[in-house]
Amino acid sequence: MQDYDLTVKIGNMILKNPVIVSSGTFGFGEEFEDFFNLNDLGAIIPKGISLRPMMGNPPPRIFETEGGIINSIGLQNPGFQEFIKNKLPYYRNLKTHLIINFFGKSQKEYIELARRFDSVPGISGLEINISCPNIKRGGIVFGTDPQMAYRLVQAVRKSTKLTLIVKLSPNVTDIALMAKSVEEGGADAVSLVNTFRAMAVNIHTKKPELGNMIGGLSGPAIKPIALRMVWEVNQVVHIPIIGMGGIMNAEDAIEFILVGASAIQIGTANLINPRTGIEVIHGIKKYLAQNKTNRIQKLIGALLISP
Amino acid sequence: MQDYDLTVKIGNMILKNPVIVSSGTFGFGEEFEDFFNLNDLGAIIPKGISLRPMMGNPPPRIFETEGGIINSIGLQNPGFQEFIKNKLPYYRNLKTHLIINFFGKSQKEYIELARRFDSVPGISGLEINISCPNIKRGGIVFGTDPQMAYRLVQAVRKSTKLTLIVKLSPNVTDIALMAKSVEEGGADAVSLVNTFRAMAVNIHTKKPELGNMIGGLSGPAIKPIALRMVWEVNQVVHIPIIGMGGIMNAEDAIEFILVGASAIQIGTANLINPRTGIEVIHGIKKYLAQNKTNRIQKLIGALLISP
Amino acid sequence: MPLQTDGIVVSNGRIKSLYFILGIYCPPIANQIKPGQFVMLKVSDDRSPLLRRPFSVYKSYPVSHPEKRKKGYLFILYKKVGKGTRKMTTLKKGQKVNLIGPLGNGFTLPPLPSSDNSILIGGGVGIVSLCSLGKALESRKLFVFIGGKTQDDILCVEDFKKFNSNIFIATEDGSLGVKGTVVNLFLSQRKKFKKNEKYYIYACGPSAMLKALAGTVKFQNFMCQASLETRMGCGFGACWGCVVKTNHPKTPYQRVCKDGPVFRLEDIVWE
Amino acid sequence: MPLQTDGIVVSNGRIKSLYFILGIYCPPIANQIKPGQFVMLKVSDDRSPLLRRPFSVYKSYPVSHPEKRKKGYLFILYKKVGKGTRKMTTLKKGQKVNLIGPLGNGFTLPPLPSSDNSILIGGGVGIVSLCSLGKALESRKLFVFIGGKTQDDILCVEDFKKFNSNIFIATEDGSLGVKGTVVNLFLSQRKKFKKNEKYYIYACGPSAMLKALAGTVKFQNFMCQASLETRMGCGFGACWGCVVKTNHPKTPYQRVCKDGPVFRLEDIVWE
Ligand SMILES: Cc1cc2nc3c(=O)[nH]c(=O)nc-3n(C[C@H](O)[C@H](O)[C@H](O)COP(=O)(O)OP(=O)(O)OC[C@H]3O[C@@H](n4cnc5c(N)ncnc54)[C@H](O)[C@@H]3O)c2cc1C
Ligand SMILES: Cc1cc2nc3c(=O)[nH]c(=O)nc-3n(C[C@H](O)[C@H](O)[C@H](O)COP(=O)(O)OP(=O)(O)OC[C@H]3O[C@@H](n4cnc5c(N)ncnc54)[C@H](O)[C@@H]3O)c2cc1C
Ligand SMILES: Cc1cc2nc3c(=O)[nH]c(=O)nc-3n(C[C@H](O)[C@H](O)[C@H](O)COP(=O)(O)O)c2cc1C
Ligand SMILES: Cc1cc2nc3c(=O)[nH]c(=O)nc-3n(C[C@H](O)[C@H](O)[C@H](O)COP(=O)(O)O)c2cc1C
Ligand code: FES
Ligand code: FES
Repeated sequence: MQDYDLTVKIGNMILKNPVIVSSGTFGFGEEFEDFFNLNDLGAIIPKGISLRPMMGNPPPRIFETEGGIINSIGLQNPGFQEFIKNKLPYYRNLKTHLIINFFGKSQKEYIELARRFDSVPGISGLEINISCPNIKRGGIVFGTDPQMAYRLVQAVRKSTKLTLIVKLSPNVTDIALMAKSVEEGGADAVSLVNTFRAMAVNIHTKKPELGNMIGGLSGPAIKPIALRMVWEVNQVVHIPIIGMGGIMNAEDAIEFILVGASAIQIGTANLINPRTGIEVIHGIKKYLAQNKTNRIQKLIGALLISP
Repeated sequence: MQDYDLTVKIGNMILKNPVIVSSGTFGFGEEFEDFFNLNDLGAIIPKGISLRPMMGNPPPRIFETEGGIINSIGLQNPGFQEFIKNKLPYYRNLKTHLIINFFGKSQKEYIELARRFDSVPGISGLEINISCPNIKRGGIVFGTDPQMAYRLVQAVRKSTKLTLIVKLSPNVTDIALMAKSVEEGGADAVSLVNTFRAMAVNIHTKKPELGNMIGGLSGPAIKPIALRMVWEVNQVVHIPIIGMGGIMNAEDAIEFILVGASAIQIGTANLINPRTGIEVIHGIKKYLAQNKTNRIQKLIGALLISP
Repeated sequence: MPLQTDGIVVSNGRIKSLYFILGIYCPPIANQIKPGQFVMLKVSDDRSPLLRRPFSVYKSYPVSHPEKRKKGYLFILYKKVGKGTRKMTTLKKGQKVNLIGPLGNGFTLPPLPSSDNSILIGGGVGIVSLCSLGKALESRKLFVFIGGKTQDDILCVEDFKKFNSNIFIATEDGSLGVKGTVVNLFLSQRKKFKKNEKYYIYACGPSAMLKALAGTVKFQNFMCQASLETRMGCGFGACWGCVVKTNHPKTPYQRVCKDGPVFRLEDIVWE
Repeated sequence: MPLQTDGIVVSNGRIKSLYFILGIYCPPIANQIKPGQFVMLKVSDDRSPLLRRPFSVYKSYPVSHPEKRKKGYLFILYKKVGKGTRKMTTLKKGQKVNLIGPLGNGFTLPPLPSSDNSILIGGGVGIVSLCSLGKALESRKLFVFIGGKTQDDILCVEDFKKFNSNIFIATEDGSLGVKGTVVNLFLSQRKKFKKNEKYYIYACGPSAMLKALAGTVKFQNFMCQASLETRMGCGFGACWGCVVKTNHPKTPYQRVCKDGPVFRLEDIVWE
């Protein structure tokens, strides 16, 4: 096969291809090693990490809807220390980028975590989750207020030299404004979207289908909204955009790239077809061939807008 | 069959049942008369009307996505005068409520239209669309700014004695705040949700799938988000809520009622199964029977929240 | 009067390459449907795809039809192009399918005494809706122009042979008939048509074909009715999703499903 | 080691009321899978339903199995309860289906020399995962308690008859066996079990059943392994969607798919 240049640059990271697996849908990576060679991915983002362990939300935590799933995992994770001790060593032998997704309950915690991760070898970048809809205090407010997001990012920026990606919430009136704010705050890239706050009701029990009542909607159902948001953000920011939301295959990924995403993340699709990431990489190559180009860069933001 | 009391009260209107067909998905009503008896519906809301005729957006105007459709009709309508002259007479013989959905390009136009409709016999209520994502100026800003929405509703309120429903946009950070604002402005009810701003790209032509690039997402894909929004609004307002977003059958409708909707609207489903409205009414009766009650009122907001 | 009704699949199979014929037993629609009208078919019980899909009726037999094994049947000739038509290929004999129809205005037949002056021009699967028209015009002499990308895309030739037709075929790759577009083929045969007689052209095919045709048939003696295809939300006039731009003074965007699908070609504004 | 692989449907049919058996030719998984493990099945090519569905394996035959017509086959006994299982019933012989498996930890067999001291308690479709366990314990004497709502929900009786089992049946409506729950039936037979011997209970069924069981078997001489069922996102440990609350000191919410589905009953915290 021909040689394709799929490399993209996000902050200081050169990814061998634009395909990243998203936080919370790829476990700690090892769960996927039986299905394909993780080294083929552009980057891996493990489950989001907090300063202290979090036990997560009560079950049921997941519910399927038309073309999507609502989850209320509640950011269950072993916390910084356990992660470094028990999970990080696994990535040592991998030849792909490791991006750490994390979140805090306060600005202080965000800064503290950024500082700590900064000194850990083997980490390429940080993705801060200012947008998780599943925790009731903290987190969520940063993700919906441009001022707070700006200040938070500015502070985190000072605490790390690693590539800093800010993951945006779609639950806002003006996502472009949010993106602009975090860009000004010093983010190297934005990633979007996180999940949409959503719920479902069991009409027989008259109870919510999720233990936490409200969860986050992901999957193909949200793709059209996510795509619009990436496009809007692309109109105003100069930093790279990592697009996601319902990407199930290469065609979906290419849509995101055409509207301006430099890289993309695979989320829910990992749960259904663990090989999605690898299949997307192959599909992108095929598309490049069909388009008689060998550089992915040429496609980024290449949407043709009718006159 | 047993006698069921499906009546609900929205402002001054007593609807014989909570099933309303939504604006833009039910034509002017006559398109459905071959499929069922329109008198069986709780209310009919024809296509949104503006002061002057609007030619709408260039095609393609519709695109199907996973579990949803994106439309960019662009509010094509014949304008107030034509509507009164050519469309309104049709409703004279119907024995159900007629609710007029309308929108303006400015606050002045909204007031003007409300005033004009107020003096037209045969109209039970007004639904003001402050949220259509398809027109580029006007409209949309009212739907995302609580202050502007408040002032707009207050002004419209003064121009009409008809039941005033305000239709909310889901493209906001805090829908409860929007609802609260329009309640304070004097709305008799809120209806939600309108469509989510969305887009789709054809990767072969590299062009947007819609002539207008951006359209509004509706259908089952959005139901979980719409349901959450109705629930949130129900926590803060005291006026009735009319819920919608992806309702395809009675089960879906009941979910909305359980989280607090006093009535519901059928949108996209009308296009697929024109008899959806009627089937939902039957399904609600069946559910009442199963729940050993004969009053729909008992179900409104009856969600059980686990301790 | 359109109605929503179930039909029973009686047959479904490939005729060639990407083309299939679906047979449905559905007397209420088979009794009524006229050439150029269409049905909206729910190709699957579930929500994938969500919307119905529009299809012309290839052949239909009212219950009054003498052949017992055809009474109340209608046939759809379809091309597998995407999600919905892919699912259609899996429909099995005996399955129920839901239909809405007949929809749209259909073709206006030429004024009665005339003969020998109907011209049918079909591109790709567009020829299907002309096939039932051909039958309605059976007694007259027809000029039929059939075009497609390759010989695999040339449909209904055998059907038109049964009528009193003069058949002309064009393929873009030259694999059957004349090489080129069907519009060019039609143009090349124009001398066959007398200047002082009125001809009724019935055209159906991709927009590119109709646009090209519009550019060429600006002659007094050609009256052209074109059947258009656009993406449809409902098919029965409720959503304004299917519009095409016309020269209508008040309402330039007309609904293909309700105001069409057959329009006077000269009324369409091509952009 | 779990793997993702295609299988071929070899049979699919109703056994009674809402219960069906699906046969799949899938050597890589049939070779490996152990009692209590499960597979994640993509029941449909399209996105409706979106997620895979978890199923125990009712019977499986490695390629080393002597009977040629069973080599590499696995069978799923399933109940039609919703969207996914409804679609499953339409799978046809020869169709491809995608599977991930074997997944989960499976049951721990009793320490070797012991015999006559395995107790299997299954409610509804839960008995299925005990059926392959029954086979693994074939040589020993088994006490098998099978429960269900009505006689239609009593499954696998014929299978257990082939093993060396003492079968007890309970239905909630009394239409078969003793009237009442399977847990009450088990309790009523408790005098059969000697106080000074260790018994290995294997239980699978709805939470209500397992919870009731947990309330009753707090005796030193009963070791109870319970196989749990929760809604699953992935089935292979990636999403933390399937958790159950346990008495684990650090991580109370354990994954049913990866840390289970078999847990020590006493470790589960019922809420
Ligand atoms: C009045 C009318 C009559 C028709 N009659 C026939 C017929 O007799 N036989 C037949 O094979 N097809 C016919 N079509 C076209 C047919 O409706 C589409 O091919 C079908 O809807 C595609 O569905 P899909 O899900 O397979 O494709 P999708 O996945 O929806 O789309 C695949 C491709 O087909 C295009 N497409 C989708 N819908 C339409 C449409 N309505 N018109 C044109 N292109 C479309 C899309 O833009 C895309 O390029 C007719 C269309 C109309 C409007
Ligand atoms: C490890 C494991 C092994 C299983 N083995 C079998 C088996 O051998 N045979 C069998 O028939 N079923 C088995 N199940 C249950 C089976 O997975 C569900 O019945 C199936 O997923 C329902 O899918 P659906 O789309 O038809 O139902 P849905 O439409 O998703 O739901 C219908 C109803 O089933 C419930 N349900 C959905 N998923 C599950 C689940 N994972 N566990 C319990 N209830 C659920 C829902 O809450 C709802 O009440 C097993 C489940 C697990 C976790
Ligand atoms: C089960 C699950 C868990 C998730 N956990 C996290 C998380 O810990 N941190 C985070 O930033 N996003 C989390 N997400 C969001 C995804 O990373 C992604 O942003 C979202 O699902 C949209 O992409 P998708 O539609 O491709 O899934 C989670 C999503 C799912 C489905
Ligand atoms: C084709 C189409 C046209 C619409 N036109 C209007 C409109 O004119 N005015 C309005 O307030 N809402 C309009 N809507 C929004 C619907 O009334 C409804 O709010 C939305 O579709 C969500 O409900 P659903 O998911 O049930 O369709 C339109 C929706 C569709 C699909
Ligand atoms: S498809 Fe809905 S109006 Fe034509
Ligand atoms: S189902 Fe995903 S972790 Fe268990």
